[in-house]
Formats: sequence, structure tokens, C-alpha cells
Amino acid sequence: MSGLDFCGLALAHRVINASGTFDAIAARRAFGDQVVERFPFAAYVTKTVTLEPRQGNPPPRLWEIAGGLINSIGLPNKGLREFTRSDLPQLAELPAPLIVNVMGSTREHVGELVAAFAAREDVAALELNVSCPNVATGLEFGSDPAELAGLLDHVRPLTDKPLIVKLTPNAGDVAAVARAAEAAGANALSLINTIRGMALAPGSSEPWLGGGTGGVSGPAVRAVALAQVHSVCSAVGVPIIGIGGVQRGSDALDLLHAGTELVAVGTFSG
Amino acid sequence: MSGLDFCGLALAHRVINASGTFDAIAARRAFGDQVVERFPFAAYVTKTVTLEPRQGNPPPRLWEIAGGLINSIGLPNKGLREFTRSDLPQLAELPAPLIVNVMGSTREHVGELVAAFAAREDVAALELNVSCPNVATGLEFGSDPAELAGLLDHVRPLTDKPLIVKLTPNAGDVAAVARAAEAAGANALSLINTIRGMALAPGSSEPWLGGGTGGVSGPAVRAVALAQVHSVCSAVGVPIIGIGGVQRGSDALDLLHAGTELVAVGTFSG
Amino acid sequence: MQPDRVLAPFGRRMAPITAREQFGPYVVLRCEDPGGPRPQAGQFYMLQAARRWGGGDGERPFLPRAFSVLRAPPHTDDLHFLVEDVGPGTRRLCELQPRDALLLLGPLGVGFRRPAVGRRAILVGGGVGIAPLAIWQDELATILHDQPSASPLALLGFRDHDHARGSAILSDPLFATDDGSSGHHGFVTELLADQLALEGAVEVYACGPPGMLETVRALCEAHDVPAQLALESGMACGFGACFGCVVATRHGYVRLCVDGPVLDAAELEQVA
Amino acid sequence: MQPDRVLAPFGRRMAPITAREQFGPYVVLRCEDPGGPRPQAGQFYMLQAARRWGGGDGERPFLPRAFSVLRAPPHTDDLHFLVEDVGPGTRRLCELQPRDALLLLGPLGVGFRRPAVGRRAILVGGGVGIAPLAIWQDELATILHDQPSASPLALLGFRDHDHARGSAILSDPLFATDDGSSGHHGFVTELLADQLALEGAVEVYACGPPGMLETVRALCEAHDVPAQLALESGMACGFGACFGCVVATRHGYVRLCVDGPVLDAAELEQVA
Ligand SMILES: Cc1cc2nc3c(=O)[nH]c(=O)nc-3n(C[C@H](O)[C@H](O)[C@H](O)COP(=O)(O)OP(=O)(O)OC[C@H]3O[C@@H](n4cnc5c(N)ncnc54)[C@H](O)[C@@H]3O)c2cc1C
Ligand SMILES: Cc1cc2nc3c(=O)[nH]c(=O)nc-3n(C[C@H](O)[C@H](O)[C@H](O)COP(=O)(O)OP(=O)(O)OC[C@H]3O[C@@H](n4cnc5c(N)ncnc54)[C@H](O)[C@@H]3O)c2cc1C
Ligand SMILES: Cc1cc2nc3c(=O)[nH]c(=O)nc-3n(C[C@H](O)[C@H](O)[C@H](O)COP(=O)(O)O)c2cc1C
Ligand SMILES: Cc1cc2nc3c(=O)[nH]c(=O)nc-3n(C[C@H](O)[C@H](O)[C@H](O)COP(=O)(O)O)c2cc1C
Ligand code: FES
Ligand code: FES
Repeated sequence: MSGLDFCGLALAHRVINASGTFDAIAARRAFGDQVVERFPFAAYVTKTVTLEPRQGNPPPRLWEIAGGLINSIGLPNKGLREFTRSDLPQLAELPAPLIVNVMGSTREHVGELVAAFAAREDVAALELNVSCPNVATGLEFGSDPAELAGLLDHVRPLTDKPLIVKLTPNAGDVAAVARAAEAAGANALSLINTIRGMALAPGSSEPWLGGGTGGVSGPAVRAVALAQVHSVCSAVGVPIIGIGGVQRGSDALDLLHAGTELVAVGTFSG
Repeated sequence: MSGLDFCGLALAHRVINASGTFDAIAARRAFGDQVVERFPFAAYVTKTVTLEPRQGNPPPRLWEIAGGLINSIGLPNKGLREFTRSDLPQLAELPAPLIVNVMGSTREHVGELVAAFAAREDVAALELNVSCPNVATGLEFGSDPAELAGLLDHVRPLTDKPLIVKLTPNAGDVAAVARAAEAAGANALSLINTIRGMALAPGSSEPWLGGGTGGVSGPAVRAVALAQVHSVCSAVGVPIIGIGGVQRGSDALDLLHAGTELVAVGTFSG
Repeated sequence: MQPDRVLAPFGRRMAPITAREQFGPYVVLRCEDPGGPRPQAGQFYMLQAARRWGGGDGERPFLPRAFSVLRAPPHTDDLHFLVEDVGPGTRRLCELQPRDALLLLGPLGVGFRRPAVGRRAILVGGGVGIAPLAIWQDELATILHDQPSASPLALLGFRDHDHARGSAILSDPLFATDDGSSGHHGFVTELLADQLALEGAVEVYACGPPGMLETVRALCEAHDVPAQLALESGMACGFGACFGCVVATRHGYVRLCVDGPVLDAAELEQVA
Repeated sequence: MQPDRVLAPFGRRMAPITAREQFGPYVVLRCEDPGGPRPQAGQFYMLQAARRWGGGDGERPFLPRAFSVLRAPPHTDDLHFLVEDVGPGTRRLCELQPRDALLLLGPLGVGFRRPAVGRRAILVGGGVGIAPLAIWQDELATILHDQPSASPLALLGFRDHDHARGSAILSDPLFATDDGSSGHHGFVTELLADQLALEGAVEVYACGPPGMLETVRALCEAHDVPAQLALESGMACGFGACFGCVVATRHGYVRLCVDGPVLDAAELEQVA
């Protein structure tokens, strides 16, 4: 089987995991070393890492819908320091390049994260999760082209590693955001992240999810993902990682046919 | 059963149809006068009417997904003149107030449609479908607050009838668009219209739908609809018509609980 | 608030399945529809399983599916349908057994019109497209009971021997198989061409895959013979509401569910 | 491109159903899992029907569902599960018959720990929450075969007479029904309170609805008796990947699927 080159990373094939839905450390604990020996993904993307530890949202965090789910996990994670100390060495044992997904609510926070992982040899690339509002402007980094360009202007100089920008689908014109990311130096783009959704507790007017709203994923978002991926593939020249509702081989092929280099599996790999 | 007042329209209950999915004339032809005698909706919303006749998109126009469908119907209709001549008299026989849904690609076009129906006694209210790009600016009327305000500034003075603005879900910040519509004089808002989606012909990289992309509707969009409806209900004071994936009574109740005055049934009524 | 106003279309009703028969890969479902109007040949129903519609491949089906009425025996409430498993919706229907039920809506659309006086009917069916021809054969027999010489000719085409078991559904058909495993070796349209060469005063009634229908259309055009084609197209509502099922004709798009499914071949530039 | 890389989680496997039994509203499914590791009492599996998962109410289920292992008879490959129909997922599982199959993932999570030396086990189950107590009763019997006097006491609570048929699943239980239609009239926690008043050197193992578990927790706290509670929470992955199943403890959120489902009552401020 011939490999392929993705932004300088040598990958064995075109299928990777999506951030936050396949925890390789948990999987190894549950299923043993077969997880490493028969690792299914061509690269491993971590759950989002933030500067400080986060508890995540109050439960319930899951609501099931037709062909998918809404989650309001809220990005629980150990924070940069503890992630680097305890998780990174374990993840470095995986037989696939490591892509660390990071998020912050100021340019400086994201910059600190990028600089920290830029210094690590065991990290092959960074993915920026930009579905977070900028605490200074209130605008979501990922839904506004100018916000995103400003963020990338700040962090791009901090590393030579490939920067993958993970776009949010909750934008009026995703292609415009994609073009801004490319112009500001993103090496690749990934999409889609989850689509904002909500459920009420049965028979009540209270939100079911502890976080109020959540993000929709799974086969239910496949058609929307494909439309956004298709429009971004036509808008930019950098390689794209297609994400959204991949469950069968034909779903992955659809994203590749739409023009992506790689495909990531989220909900269905969990 | 006590009625209710919606922008001055006396309605028997809270459930109406969504534009374009229940053709009362076709239903009467297929199922007879029971359609009129046991009319299920508290008001009747027409399919979108444009100034000139439209053929609509080339087939295929439908693609089925998990719990829903993507359509690229492309707003075929007879155009203002023929609609007024042949359809309006038949629709006036329905035992429910008539809401005419209109769309145009310039302010002037929409203005002509609004003025024409303003003069008709058999029309109770107008719904503006603003999911169309302004041919002058290229921006979708419904995804940009300033575009929408400009459109309403133009058409608001042309009628005393209630103007309902039907918002598109394909916007970064639907609440901002909703606030702009309210400020510019909309009497009510309806949402969601379909979400942009796509499918490829099996095994190919060609779009399945004749229109390239289409709009996703049905239970598959329910969670996204509820999140948008909820956020718009908190953002504005005008009454809201909640639309999106209503199939069971509990789905309608969820939208009412989220704060809507009325609920419209689309795909499931077809 | 009246949640029960959230209704399925007018006239959708439950029809218990009374029998299930298999002809090679084809399943005949019989059901009882006591309330419903009796259908005409060429009309169709939107069907779904009353339970468990969904959860198949790709979490589908969601929409009901269109099926020609195969037979509607006079003086009964029975409706027969012919189903071939080609995807999640037909698979679910093929699984149904007596005591299960269908949800049905119909009869819908415009069926076949009688042949012009003096013209013999030739029925041309391909695969599962034989369905509307069975009831049409029944009806023509009634209409023409006093003119046995005008009795229609049925030409059927199937992929192979196994599919050709479906030929038992019509009376006295001639049939062809693509692989020659039974009947004429070749396409049913070859049988039609032979027949058109022999006999001019005919009217053709055809249903089958698009390629077959296009050949039928072109042959009939060449022989200046009128033809009525029962077409297929993806449908959502089945009664003219959604404009989802259009096909291109010489006069623009028409909704197949209300203006068809039977169209005059002369209306079509070609069958796409 | 390797479409077959689009895989379900490691270790998900097919387990044919070998038997189905009904106890009032509860269904016991037995299946064979020859490849899988043997479970411990209190562990669980993520289950789904191998076919037709989906298409129920609201087009669900989509995710697999968590089920405690009810029994795993030694020297066999058998796994038993107890299922109560409370929604689209459990409904589908309750429909399954021998010759159908489950897709299963497990055993998962952390089960019950042995009682401290000198403490007698009291098993307290409410409704379908009796499931993990059955295998625990089996295991304790083996562990304690040389100390028959320490044999655990099982206290079960059910809604009504019909549900109380589930009491036949454990050995020699005392039981209560909410409506008094059989057994003690009242809550199983009243039986527990009586017992705690009589006997101090006990360790409580409980599984049931949140309200019941909270009463158990508070009672055990008041009597300074250790308790292990098998909790429930909505799960997506079942193995620690998604962080969807967290419950609040005195030390913050823990993932019930890997840090539970059995938690020390002392860890919890209250059962929510
Ligand atoms: C008037 C009429 C009468 C008919 N009569 C009969 C009959 O008597 N007997 C019979 O067996 N059939 C009949 N059909 C055809 C039948 O309706 C279809 O075979 C059926 O709808 C297929 O559904 P499915 O779920 O099994 O397959 P699908 O998966 O829906 O596949 C069927 C075809 O639809 C397309 N398709 C595939 N995936 C999708 C998707 N996601 N969304 C949209 N399209 C898709 C492809 O072209 C595919 O080949 C009739 C159709 C019409 C319009
Ligand atoms: C560790 C563990 C062990 C278990 N062991 C057993 C067992 O042995 N036997 C047994 O019968 N059950 C057991 N359960 C419970 C079982 O997993 C649930 O009853 C099952 O998941 C319900 O699925 P459902 O589709 O039937 O019902 P659902 O419709 O999923 O409803 C179940 C509950 O989930 C909530 N809910 C409703 N709709 C939704 C939605 N759309 N999305 C998310 N939540 C919703 C509500 O609170 C509802 O009461 C166990 C649970 C856990 C966590
Ligand atoms: C439970 C869950 C947790 C997720 N966590 C993250 C995360 O930490 N960071 C991130 O960038 N995306 C996260 N996502 C989004 C996924 O990476 C992916 O973009 C999305 O789920 C769409 O793909 P899918 O339909 O295959 O699931 C999460 C999704 C789910 C369902
Ligand atoms: C086949 C079809 C045709 C539609 N045509 C129109 C239309 O002409 N004008 C319009 O404003 N919305 C149109 N819509 C959108 C619906 O009115 C509704 O906003 C959307 O389908 C979401 O509701 P649902 O999930 O209940 O279908 C159409 C939707 C469908 C499925
Ligand atoms: S199927 Fe809806 S118009 Fe024909
Ligand atoms: S269910 Fe996914 S972490 Fe527990």
C-alpha cells in the first residue's frame, strides 16, 4: 500500500479520526494493545486541549436524534501542562503521526498553546479549533473571516509545523472564512465541526442538555457537511480534511469525491 | 375551542403549513372536498410566488437522507399574474386566512409583489422568503442584517398587511438578522427554511440533484431548527412561527415551548 | 394547541396485508383497502410499512414509496402490489408478512387510456415494470370481452431465468431474458420491433427501466404508432404538492404524480 | 483509500441470541459470546440489534445502549441481559428472538467490589436495576461458599404485581411493591431501613432509579454503612472516549463508563 503526503506528514491512507470522539488512551485501556497494533487511523487527532484544565459542561451531555446526536460535552480536558506531562508520552506510542487540536478564547492563549506544541518533536501538526468566541470581541473566531485572519496572523509565526484550521459550520459563508484562513497561512482546513442544535427535556420548556445548546453530529449532518466541504474545496487550494457523518465507506468516498485529501470519522468511531 | 390572534389574523389553533410542501389545490384535486371541509391548518401559506413564472430546477429534485430529505425544487411557480388569476380564487375558498409567500431578487421585485397582494382582500398576510441572493449585491437578503433591513425599508411602506419574514438558517448569527427584521418593521418572523445540503450521485463525484445543492428538511433538521428558533425567540419581541422537522405533537410542543406563537408543518405534511 | 392537527396527508390509511407470494425475486403483497376508491390500471399508491419505516441502509427509508397497482380484483377490496428489493424501502416492504400492515395513499395519478378504435394493444414490460400491465391486461380483457381477436399481446423482458418467473403474473406473455436463460435471448424491445414490423394498427403500453422505455418510444415514433409510457421518478408527496417528481416533456416539466405516471410517448423528446 | 477503515470500535462483535424469556414486563435475552472476555458483576455491555437499529420512535435508536450483565454462567460463553421496554432502543431489543443477533461491546466499566471482611452484603434492587444484583448474588455465593451464614440478603422493589414477576430472577429475595399488590406494600428502601436498624455490619449494593439510590445513599450515610451504587447515565461510546456520561462526584465529574458504573456512595454528595 503506497502512502501519501499530507502537508509533509507521511500517511498510510486517507482516514483519520475527528477530534474528541476517539480517545486512544481510553480505548487502549478498554481494549488493550490491539488498539496500537491495529490502529485504524492514518493520523491521530487529540481531543481539544486548552491552556487551563476544564471540567466541561454539567450533565446531561448527550441527546440522541434521528441518525445522530447532540452533545454538550464542553471540551473537558486536563489543560496544556497535564496533557503534555501525562497524555503526550502515551499518544507518542501510537503508530501514526500526532495532530494536537487546541483552542483558546484570546489570540494570546492560542499562541501559547501553539508555541508549546511547536517545541515538541512528538507533535506532527496542530489543528486549531476556532469554534470559540473571542473573549475580547465576542465574535466567534471561526465564523468571521477577519477574526480568523487576525488569529492566524498572531499564531502563524510561532511554528513551522502544519497548521490545520478546523472550521465551524455555523457561519453564513464558510467559503469566505476558508479563503481568509488560507490567505493567512493555514496549511490545511478541516470541516465540519458540529452544528449548533438543541433539545428540550421531554414535555418541558427547559433545555435537556446541561450546556443549554449543543452540537449536532453523525449521519444527520452528512448532507450539510458535504455541501460545506464541496463549497470550501472549490474555494481554496490547500488540502481539506472532510468530516461529518461518515459511517460507511461510501460516505468517506463522497467526501473524497467532493475534493478532500483526507476524511475524518467522528461520532461513528466513538 | 377558543381562537387566537396572530398579527390581527383570527386563527382557530396554532398549527399552519409551511410554504411549498402542502399544495391545497393539488390536495383538493387528489382527495376531494374533504380537504376544504376538514382543513387541517389554521392558516394557509402558499408556495413561493415570484414576479415571473419559473420552471424550477432540472430533475432529480429529491434526495432522501436519514429522517429527512434534500430538495432542489427551485421554486417553480406560475408567476404573479397567473397565480393571481388562477390560484388565488381557489385558495380564497379555504376556510383559513391566506398568507402569500413571495420572493424576488431585487428590492423592486419584492416591492411589486408586496404591492400587488396588498391590494387583494383575499390575502390576509404576506410572508417574505428572503433566502435569495440580491442580484445587485450578491449577498443573500436573509443572511445579512443590513441587506434585510434595506429590503424591508423598501417594502414595509407598501402594505398595511402583516409582513412575516421567513429567515434562512444559513446565516452565522440568525438572531442578529431577526433583530434587524424586527427593527425594520416585520410583524412576525418564521424559521427555519431549509439548510443547505448536498448529495453526490452514488459512486460519482457529480451532484445528484439537478440544482447542484439543495435544502435539507424534515426530522433531520429538528434540533438545529429548535436551537435557532430558541435563540430568535429570546432576541425579538414579535411573534414567531416555528418550522423544522415537525412530525409529532411533541415536536410542535417543543417549538411552542421554545417561545413560538405558531408552528408550521413542512415535509411531513407533503 | 392541538398536537393531533399534525397530520399525515388526507386519506392515508392502514391496509392489513392478507397474503404474500414470491415469484423469483419479486414479491406480491396483497392487502385489503375497504374504504378506498378502486384504482384504474396505471394508477399508483404511495406505500410504507405501518411499523419500522426507517432504520435500513443509511437510516432510510423516510419517504413513502410509489407502487403501481398490480391488480385490484373486481368485487373485492383487495389491492395487489409487486415489489422488487432494490433499496431500503423496497427491502422493508418485501419483509412484510400477513398480519403486518401497509400505510397507503391512493389511488393516485393518471392511468392508461383505452386504445383507439381498431388498434390492438401491445403491452411491453421490463422487470418490475410488468406491474401496471397486469391490471391493464385484466381491464382490457373486460373491455374487449366481445372482441377476442383484439385481445392484447404481452411482451415481457427480464434479466435472467430467475427474474423471468415474474412472467407467470400475466396471462400468455411472450418473454425475453437478457442472458437467454429462458424465453427469447435478448431484449423485449426486439420482440416489439418484430411485432411492429408485422402489425401496424397497434397501440403500445410500456413500463420498465428508462433505457427500455426510450427504445420503445423511438421504435413507436419510427413506426408512427401511438404509445403510452408509465414512467418512474423519485416522489415525496405523490399528489402534486412538492414538485419533486417532475420529468421534462416537450411542454416543459410536468409532475409525474399528477400528470402521469402514464404519459403519451409523443409528449417526450426522450426518456431520460 | 480504504473504505473498510471506517470501523466500529475495537472489539464490537456479533452475538447470536439463543433464548428469550419473559418475566412480566422484563425480557431476558441470552446470547453467546465465545470470543469475549468474561464479565464481572456490575460490568456492562453496549448493545444494539445487529439489524434494524433505528426507525423507531423519532427515527431512533442511533447509539448503542448500556446494559448490565444479568448473568454470565461459569464454564459457558453465555451472557444474559435483562431489558425493560422504556423507549425505542429497549423496544427493539425486546423484540429480538432466537436467531436474531446482538452487536455487543464489553465487558466495560468497573463492577462491584467484595464486602469488607465481616460485613454481610445486602443487595437492594429497584425495577430493572435488579440486573447487576443477580450476577453479584451468584458471585457472592461462590466467594462465600464456605460461610453460608454470610449469604447475602436481596431486597427488591417493583412498581406492581406484574413487575414483581422479575423477583423470580434472584434467589430468595424479599420484595416490595409500590402499590402493595404483592410483597411488602411500600418502597424497597423501607425494607432496607428495617434491616439497617437490625444489623450494622453490612455492606450495601444497590441499583435502581435515582430516587431510590439517593434514599439508599442517605440511609447508609446515616447508619455509617458502606454502599456501592450502580448508577445510570446516557452513554455514547461506553469506553471513556466521549465524556458524555459524566456524573458529579465530590471530586468533580467522572465518566460513569470507565470510573463506574459502580461508585462508592461516599463519593457522591447526592444521586441526581
Ligand atoms: C409511479 C411509480 C410506480 C412504481 N411502481 C413500482 C412497482 O410496482 N413495483 C416496484 O418494485 N417498484 C415500483 N416503483 C419504483 C419504486 O418506487 C422504487 O423502486 C422505490 O422507491 C425504491 O425505494 P428503495 O428505498 O427500495 O430504493 P432507493 O435506495 O430509494 O433506490 C432506488 C433508486 O433511487 C435512487 N436513490 C438512491 N439513493 C437515493 C436517495 N438517498 N434519495 C433519493 N434517491 C435515491 C437511485 O437511483 C436508486 O437506484 C414505482 C415508481 C413510481 C414512480
Ligand atoms: C451502566 C448501565 C447499565 C444499565 N443496565 C440496564 C439493564 O440491565 N437493563 C435495562 O433495561 N436497562 C439498563 N440500563 C438503562 C438502559 O441503558 C436504558 O433504559 C436505555 O438506554 C434506554 O434506551 P431507549 O431507547 O429504550 O429509551 P430512551 O428514549 O433513550 O429513554 C430512556 C431515558 O433517556 C432519556 N431520553 C429520552 N429521549 C432521549 C433522547 N432523544 N436522547 C437522550 N436521552 C433521551 C430520558 O430520560 C428517558 O427516560 C443501564 C444503563 C446504564 C448506564
Ligand atoms: C462527543 C463529541 C465530542 C467532540 N469533541 C470535539 C473536540 O474536543 N474538539 C473538536 O474540534 N471537535 C470535537 N467534536 C466534533 C468532531 O470532531 C466532528 O467535527 C463532528 O462530530 C462531525 O463529525 P461526525 O459527524 O463524524 O461526528 C466532538 C464531537 C462529538 C460528537
Ligand atoms: C419540497 C419542499 C419545497 C419547499 N418550498 C418552499 C417554498 O416554495 N418557499 C419557502 O419559503 N419554503 C419552502 N420550503 C421550506 C419549508 O417551508 C420549510 O421551511 C422547511 O422544509 C422546514 O420545515 P420541515 O422540516 O417541516 O419541512 C420547501 C420545503 C420542501 C421540503
Ligand atoms: S411527488 Fe410531490 S409533486 Fe409529485
Ligand atoms: S460513554 Fe463515552 S465517555 Fe462514557
